[in-house]
Amino acid sequence: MHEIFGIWNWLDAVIRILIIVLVMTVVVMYLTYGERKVVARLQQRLGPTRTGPAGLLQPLADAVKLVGKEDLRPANADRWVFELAPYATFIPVLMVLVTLPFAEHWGVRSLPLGMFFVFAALGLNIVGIMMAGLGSGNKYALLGGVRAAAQMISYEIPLVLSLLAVAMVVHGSIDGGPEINGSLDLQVITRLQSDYPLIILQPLAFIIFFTAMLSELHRAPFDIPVAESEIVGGYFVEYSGIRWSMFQLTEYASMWAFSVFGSIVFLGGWEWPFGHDVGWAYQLLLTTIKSLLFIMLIFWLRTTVPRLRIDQLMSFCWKVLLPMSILQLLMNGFIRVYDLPNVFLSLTSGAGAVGLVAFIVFRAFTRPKKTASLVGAYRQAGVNVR
Amino acid sequence: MSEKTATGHSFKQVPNSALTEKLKRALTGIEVEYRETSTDVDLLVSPANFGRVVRELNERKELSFDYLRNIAGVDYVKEGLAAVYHFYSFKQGHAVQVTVPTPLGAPHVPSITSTFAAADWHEREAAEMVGLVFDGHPNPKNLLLEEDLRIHPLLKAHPLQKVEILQGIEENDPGFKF
Amino acid sequence: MTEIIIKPYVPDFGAELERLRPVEYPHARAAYRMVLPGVIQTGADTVIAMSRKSSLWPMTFGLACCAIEMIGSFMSNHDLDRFGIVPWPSPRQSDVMVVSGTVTKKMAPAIKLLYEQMPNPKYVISMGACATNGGPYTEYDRVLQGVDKIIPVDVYVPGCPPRPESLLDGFMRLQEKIMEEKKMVG
Amino acid sequence: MTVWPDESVVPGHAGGFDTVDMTINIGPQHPATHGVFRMALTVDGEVVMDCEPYIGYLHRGLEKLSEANDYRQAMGFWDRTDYLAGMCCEGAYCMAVEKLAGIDVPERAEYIRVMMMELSRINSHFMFLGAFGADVGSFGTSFIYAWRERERIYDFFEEVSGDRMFPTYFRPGGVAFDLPENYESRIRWLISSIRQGIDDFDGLLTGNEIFVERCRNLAPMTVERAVNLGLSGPVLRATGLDWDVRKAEPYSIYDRFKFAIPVGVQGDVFDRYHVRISEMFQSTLIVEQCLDQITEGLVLNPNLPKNLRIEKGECYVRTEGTKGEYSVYALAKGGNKPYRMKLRSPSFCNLSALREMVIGSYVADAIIILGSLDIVLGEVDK
Repeated sequence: MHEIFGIWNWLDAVIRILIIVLVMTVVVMYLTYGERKVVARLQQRLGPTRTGPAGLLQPLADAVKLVGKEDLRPANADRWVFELAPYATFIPVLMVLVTLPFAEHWGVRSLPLGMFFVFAALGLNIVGIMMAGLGSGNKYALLGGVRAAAQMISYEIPLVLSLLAVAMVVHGSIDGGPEINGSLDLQVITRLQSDYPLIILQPLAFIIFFTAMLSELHRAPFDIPVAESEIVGGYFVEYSGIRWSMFQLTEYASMWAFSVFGSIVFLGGWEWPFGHDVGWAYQLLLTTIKSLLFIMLIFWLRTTVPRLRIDQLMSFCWKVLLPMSILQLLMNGFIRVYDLPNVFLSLTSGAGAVGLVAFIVFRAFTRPKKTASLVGAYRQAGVNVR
Repeated sequence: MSEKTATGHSFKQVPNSALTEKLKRALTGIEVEYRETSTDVDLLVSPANFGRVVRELNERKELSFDYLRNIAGVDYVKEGLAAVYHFYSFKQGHAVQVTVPTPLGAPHVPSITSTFAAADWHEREAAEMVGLVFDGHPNPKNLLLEEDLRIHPLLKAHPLQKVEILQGIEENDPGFKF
Repeated sequence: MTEIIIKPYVPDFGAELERLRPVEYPHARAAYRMVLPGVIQTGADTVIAMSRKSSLWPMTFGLACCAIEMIGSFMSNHDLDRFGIVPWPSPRQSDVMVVSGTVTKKMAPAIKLLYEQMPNPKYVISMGACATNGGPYTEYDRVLQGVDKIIPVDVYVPGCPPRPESLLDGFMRLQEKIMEEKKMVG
Repeated sequence: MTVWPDESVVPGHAGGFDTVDMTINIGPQHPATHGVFRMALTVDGEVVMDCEPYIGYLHRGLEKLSEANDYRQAMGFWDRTDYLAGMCCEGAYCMAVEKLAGIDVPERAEYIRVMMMELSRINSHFMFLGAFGADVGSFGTSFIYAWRERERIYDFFEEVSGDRMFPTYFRPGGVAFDLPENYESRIRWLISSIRQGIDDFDGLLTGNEIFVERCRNLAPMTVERAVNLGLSGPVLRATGLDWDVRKAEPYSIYDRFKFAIPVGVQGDVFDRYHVRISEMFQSTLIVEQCLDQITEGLVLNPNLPKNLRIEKGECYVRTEGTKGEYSVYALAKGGNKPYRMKLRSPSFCNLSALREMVIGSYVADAIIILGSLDIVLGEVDK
């Protein structure tokens, strides 16, 4: 593992972590700005344009204002749980960022069990949210915290299973080295996607990963713990000023981390078209483009799709996502054991993906959209019924 | 002029005169005075036999008033308070107004929440605004005013609030030349 | 930043008006005042005031008809988002309270409670004639003649209901006011 | 294998261990309560066991103040009741005064009134769609779609009468002044943009699988129960009873127009939403028929007394407001001030049925059921 800085191991790690934290704050600030601009554009209005040229200083203004806010703590909240909750939610996200390889050797630490470490870090996230929910002594926060816990725990299982299915399938050898048949190391996974991204092999795993990731981030149709129209703020309703901005930081950082992680595992990260031969600048460009694709999809979903109810969310996870991910694992296992060619992989997984999407879309058409008597009323009024 | 709608429900306008005949035949036993407002038939009923009149209106097949539209509390300063009810029947398509005047000292009217679930909030509002008392109401709390406030704003005696003139033109000179 | 602990405030309805009289909060001395030498303080004041000015987060607090015009001002025809003004549901994370609509005496304790929940550098825009001095409903005794009887108000927006443009102008006036009093608040 | 559970949620302690029911206060200030309405829900986990609605936070004394002002001044209070559709309330008030005083309205004014009332109805239904979309989840987008058309309708109102929300354009005895010259092309263009708006909403919400899944068979209501509870308007028509005051007891010139009454099947939240969307379509038909049949002539009754005095009179004028049967009980005892004006407000009556619909559903559904009733607090608290 040759260090960039060639000095003692821990000093090198400290410098890299500082770089990651710096890059993360800048990226997170401009993600908030990007979200407001994109969501505004989707809603036919202009995003922030007045602060700085085309509103570019807007995140800076928000950050400085939030720092300058008064720091309130409700009396009936127990002190330490309330104050440590934002940090407890932020640290797992930082841990996930540590293992992500942004370019050839640009990750902070490339762990042989990188993906496994990411799963472990995700588990801690729920502890912080539960602390915020229960600690702030407010009924809305309590309800938000409990909902968040139920949702994240149940959606982690399909997330993990779909990623394991991908880790199983990875095949090939790095420039003449030993034959690799499935690995958890993120560097190796990206290197082995040099001729085609893994999404072609595993479309069903990609769909399951994307939906489970959306609910891990409390975004789009699964934003039940943070539902503004029902429980006003979810678990961070009692936080104000700098603590609340820590929660926002966590939310956007985990969105960034997940999109980079998703682009590495499914879209080939910095490797796919011919990342290895060209320099590291091109690789960084590739990773950013692919993660931006994920982020745009998340923003787009946030503006258009209404919210699921808590029991629908749960039954969707347990009755649909879980069986499909287990089925995916079985198919992969069967193909790998009998050593069938890779094309079978994409066929079976593609059939699964088409089946899942058709099942959801089909339900929309079976429901009687136009009630019977309305059609009568339309015809009686001499209007052609659409 | 009845006219078929999409689901075949025909709306027919019953003229008031025909309705008064029908009511007279139905309410022969009860002492009721018939009057006519500019829009519909008005029955003047004393609080004592108001309960029987409502039961008749609701149960009789040819009347079948099943829809309570509105309860209005009116303050006739000298003759005491009065409660004005409006009923409508979907099957027959006719509407009736029932006025229940109450003597000056005892504004008591029997509550009809047992037959009409809609009466609950209407009666609470009338009780709170004009001071009528509906006997037998499930929870006679205040609806529009604060819980412990015992004032009846719609009484003629209730004063209006004096509007504050903020420029203080009357007391001293306003400090700027007009 | 000084820390103020707020005890849970249980409003008993029907209490008399004196208890709701507006209380002037002592302006907290900003921490950086003690630390930074004088010459940099003015710079820091301007930067903080400019950032506070350009990211005002109003609390979606619609009482009556003016609320519809307030929503109208957030929409695409008169977009308030251009000025960094994002409507925020909970009082904890918002800085401006736009009182839009008639303030009745039954609602007064709730408004006072919400005002106290907001973290300190907070401002109030009283939108519409009803919030300023009772509007067309002044003669009725259950209506409060103006919200400034219970909370200190920074900007009054005239009109019944004021057009979205006049609410926009109200926000501009508030931004100028923030720039003026940047020394005091810090 | 049903993906989403269709069986209705049975309240009661399924788990067996006894938990203390928590009361959640959906307080006067809440993004989904359409104004100042407080709902205290006793909740067992996520299921609502009991709901106690508190209203009166916007009680501005409409009836007391209309007794204190003379007939022409009181109209300012009446169009501020249903502040989403100002003209419908003005129409009801003016018809009550005309019925009391026996004034008749010229032909052209009747047509202008019907057109304005139908446009206000469309305006208010667009606000419902915007707010309902926000309750279900897509926070900003449904408002934006709704406001694109609302602003256009407001612009037309401003051209006609000078003010956007409360035009006070009606007078007892007709309408204040005539329409602008190009009203014909303006309204035709407005109708086409409204129909485009309805199609957008159809695509945005009705076609959306999650929206349909969340609103289908939620708080169904039978016809008998709805009639007994005194519901009216789209909430009653969603149960299957096609009762519309414009057809049942035609007032002004509604009997000259041919339009249908959209009716739901089982009275659940989706049917209420769908009845309102179809109703908007019907309103556009009415406005078009108005444009074809409008006649030239006076706009205000010429022989109106300078100071309107009404000796003795009593009337109960019922009109079809946007939320239901919006009627005025007027009592006159001489002088230029009415003796008693009572508003039968549809949102008040529909809201009294909220408690029954919400018990047994989830917290998230309680918000949607409240949204589907489409209440306006200015009308509820009078």
